[in-house]
Amino acid sequence: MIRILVSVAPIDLAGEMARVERQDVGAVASFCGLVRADDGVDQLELEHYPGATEAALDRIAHEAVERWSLQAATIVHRVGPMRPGERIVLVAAAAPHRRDALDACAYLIDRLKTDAPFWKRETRGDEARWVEARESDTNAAERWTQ
Amino acid sequence: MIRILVSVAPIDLAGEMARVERQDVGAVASFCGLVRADDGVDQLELEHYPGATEAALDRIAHEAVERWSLQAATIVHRVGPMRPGERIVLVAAAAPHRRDALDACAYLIDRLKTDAPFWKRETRGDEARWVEARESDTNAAERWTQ
Amino acid sequence: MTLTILYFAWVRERIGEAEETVTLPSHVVTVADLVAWLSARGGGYSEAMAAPERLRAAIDQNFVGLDAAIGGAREVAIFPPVTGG
Amino acid sequence: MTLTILYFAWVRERIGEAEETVTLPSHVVTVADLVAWLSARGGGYSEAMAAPERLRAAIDQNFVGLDAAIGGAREVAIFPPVTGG
Repeated sequence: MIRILVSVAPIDLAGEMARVERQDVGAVASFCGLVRADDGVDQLELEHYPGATEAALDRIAHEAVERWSLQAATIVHRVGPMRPGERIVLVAAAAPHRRDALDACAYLIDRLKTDAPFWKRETRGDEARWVEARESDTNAAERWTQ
Repeated sequence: MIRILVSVAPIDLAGEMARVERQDVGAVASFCGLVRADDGVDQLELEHYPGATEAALDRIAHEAVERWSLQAATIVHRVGPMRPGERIVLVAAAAPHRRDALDACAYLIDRLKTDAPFWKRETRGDEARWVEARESDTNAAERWTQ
Repeated sequence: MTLTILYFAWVRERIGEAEETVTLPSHVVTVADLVAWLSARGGGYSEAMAAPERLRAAIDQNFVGLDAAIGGAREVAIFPPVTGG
Repeated sequence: MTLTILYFAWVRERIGEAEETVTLPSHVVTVADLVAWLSARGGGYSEAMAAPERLRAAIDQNFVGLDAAIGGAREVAIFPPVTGG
């Protein structure tokens, strides 16, 4: 019921959603983060901490399952180089009722942003830079602990 | 950027998500409601008010677009008879940033539950019954007006 | 005045038809008046309209309260609380 | 005591390697001590460790504050604030 995947392969949205829907679910909420094509980025590269990343994602998914009444929690994160328009991350939560699915989905992505060891590097033309962490992400994650 | 579809055809999740992702989006949040297979229902039938239903969904989508910074808002609702495990509804919101997408997605489904003229009839064996409206749905919709 | 009335879900089932066209008597001003007038026909009508607090309505495809005036509307729909999604 | 140190993102780039194994001197007790000790090597190390408040760490794959004691850990990772998702 918990599925964690960190891979260089493109994210198979339809396949992942089909896995989640395969159970007796009433509600599936999902979130996809994509490489934005509108701010001049030619390539985004995702670095991660092998082992620790998967453990962190597994912990986040288990926290969601403990907190809400879920039938499935999925976190799929791509690593390596990717192009504008491609999917970086997919999280999904399935539940008998929609409020659990919606809240758990928001939790999964908010937590992932601050608690999982990934680092983004953007390339624009000849220039590469590491993306800075944003305070708004810390705030979004912290609202779940209040 | 706003897409409304009410149809007897099965909901094409992958196709709808591809439409939403086609734009310069950074975040897509979606919600799918399915016929639950775990409570003995053999068939669910959805009745709607042709014309008024599409107008109501269009109004809900426009409200979301006014309220959040969105690049796309999609509401696809199936009508007619359907089986356990099939999708009843798909809503999706695309935005540059995730908070807008997540909140708008929750808004679309909460509003749809109370503001769009659909009626569900469940069949279990020989017995058919009209599903009763739930007070929790009214409360969920009202939290957006506070 | 000629008015099309639409029925949905169990209101439709109890009445036995989805749509009809009526000529309203002058004392029928609001949707609640219409509900009372239809209910007085007896049979499936009174059964469908037995609990007006369980009914919802739209005038020309806009949701309204039962106290709304029908005015020059072309279409009134009467139905149970909605259960989509 | 032998310890594997992992570097990620711009910490890795500035140091010029992703991983090394070191024998810690006894005065290196916390991650902050380790950062100071590495920084004293100069060059890419001091560049990478110039602003300890911008660094995050994990001990044996668990996130910790820089004041955490390394104890008998096998692996310490030093990296910038995370930016996934």
